[in-house]
Amino acid sequence: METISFKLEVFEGPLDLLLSLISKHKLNICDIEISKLLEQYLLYIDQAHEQNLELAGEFLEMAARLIYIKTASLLPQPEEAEQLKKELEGALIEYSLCKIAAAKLASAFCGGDIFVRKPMKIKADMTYCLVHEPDRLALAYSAISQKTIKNEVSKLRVENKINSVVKRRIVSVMTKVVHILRELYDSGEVYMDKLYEGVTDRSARVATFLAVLELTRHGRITISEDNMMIFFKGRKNGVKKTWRSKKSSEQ
Amino acid sequence: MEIKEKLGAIEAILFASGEPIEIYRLSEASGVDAGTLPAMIRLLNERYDDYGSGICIKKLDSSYQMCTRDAFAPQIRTALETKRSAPLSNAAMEALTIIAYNQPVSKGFVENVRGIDSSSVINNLVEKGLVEEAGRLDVPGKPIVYRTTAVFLRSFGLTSVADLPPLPDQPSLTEDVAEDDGDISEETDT
Amino acid sequence: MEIKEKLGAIEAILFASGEPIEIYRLSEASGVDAGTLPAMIRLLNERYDDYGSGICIKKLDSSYQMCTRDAFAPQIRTALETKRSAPLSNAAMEALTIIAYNQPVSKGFVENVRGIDSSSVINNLVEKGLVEEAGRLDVPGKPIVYRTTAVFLRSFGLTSVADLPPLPDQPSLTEDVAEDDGDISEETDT
Repeated sequence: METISFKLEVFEGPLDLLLSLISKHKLNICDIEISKLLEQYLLYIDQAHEQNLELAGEFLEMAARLIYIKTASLLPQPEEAEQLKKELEGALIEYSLCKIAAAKLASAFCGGDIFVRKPMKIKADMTYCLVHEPDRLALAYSAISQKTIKNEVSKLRVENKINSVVKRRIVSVMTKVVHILRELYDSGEVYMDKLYEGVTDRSARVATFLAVLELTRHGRITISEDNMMIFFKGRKNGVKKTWRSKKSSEQ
Repeated sequence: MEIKEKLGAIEAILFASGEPIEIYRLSEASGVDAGTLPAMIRLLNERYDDYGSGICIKKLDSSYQMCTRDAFAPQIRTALETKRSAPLSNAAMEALTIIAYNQPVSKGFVENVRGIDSSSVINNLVEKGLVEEAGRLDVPGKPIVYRTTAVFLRSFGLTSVADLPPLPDQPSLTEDVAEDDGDISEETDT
Repeated sequence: MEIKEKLGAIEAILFASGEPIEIYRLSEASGVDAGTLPAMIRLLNERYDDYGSGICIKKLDSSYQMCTRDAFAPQIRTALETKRSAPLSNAAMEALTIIAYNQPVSKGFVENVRGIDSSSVINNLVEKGLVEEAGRLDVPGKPIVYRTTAVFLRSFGLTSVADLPPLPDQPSLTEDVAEDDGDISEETDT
């Protein structure tokens, strides 16, 4: 067997990777073959793992999203899958336009060639001289949204706790998540024991365990009552909801 | 004589202020009314052109700034012993483009389009002075929104964001024109 | 042509360097030999004189520096001082209120509440005389803390910080955010 060694390309994000796969495999961006895209996408993630490339969580989220679209398309009523596919295509088209515009703008960059001066140091009175109603202060203060501030802080705290657990082997955990999803992808269920089969490395076992926890936490899988089996959960609200709620948080 | 003195004052003010100075401030300080100012600046720039001067005056939005001509960049770099600054990364260019074309926008908007966390990229753009805060959105969470700055305009040879090159109207990967369906516009609308 | 370009380079270098620049360095960077340099500078200064330009080149010891002409000092001062009357930006207003209601506080506190780097905003408030340093916190890093000033009170028509308008919802950020501890009570939320 010949071994092909090549350097894996690094992408700006999952959308960047998808665009590259779409162009490499000559897929139609306006009507993507999800199966093919998913296959190639998971292949990349596998290779990234083999080369110890650290991928951001968003890559995994996208893998889950693709798997979900694929699964939903197998249902008797594939309307939801169609809808999700359209959303993904929309996002891809938009991102590809952004990349074109960014490249065009970048070619106009001349910032490094134009020099300016620092302001001359002159003794001048810079004291503020406008007068405002004191209520402006209270208004400005409440505009910062203390509720958000607090939610953000508490969220941050929880995330830090999770990160401190997961961080050490973050690549492993993510890859294990993909492995589990792939196992589930074919049959929809898998024995817990099978996930640990042949896994002797302690950190790999820990990673598998954490991956199961992560997937459960996100409602992507369910575990049987006797903790023997894992089921792929047909989430009506999973990926789709996260995506939508993300979008609706804008304007 | 009158004009000569006013031109001198404009030059001195632009030189001293270093940063871009708003037209109304320049007008107030130089005693040249805002309507006449553009013509005066044109006179100065013509003179600099005639002489092949090392400096010029750029209009950035509603401000003017005196800067060096890019042709002399190598000599300046030698004198200041600075290296050519690294060009912006792809990630930074993407985020900057999204902000430039949709401003003001929140970090969440940028992340939606890019599909990946963009906090550090945006912080970096703020640090470089290419984008700045522009208030907060009045939606839950009151996210900060960002807009581009005069540094951005100067760095990309623009006088205002209205001069940005038109957006491409179709993706590069396929000949097919992007379908204009609801899902897409939901994301692209600002 | 040759000379024109060299004059341009000298101008650009002097403009960009800001500070006085040693003759040998100016010569090296502009490609004009040190012996010819004084003649070139004279040429430039004559040109500036002819035009009544706002700038000129001064010799200091073995250096040259580009400066404004003294005659325009009043206009320059006016230009810089017009900045005083520019209204506070949203970002500045936010930072100011956070300091006002929680003083004395460190920059870190302000950044925690705002969720964004606030160094330049705070520096700006100090420059405007609205806030001032009030010692250092006795914690690792000994951060500087800030408090509001008499200028602040005057600008907002207050006689003392005790007269600050009450906040719509009362939770003190000091407890919930800055120290980042304990449970967050939902009842106090808006």
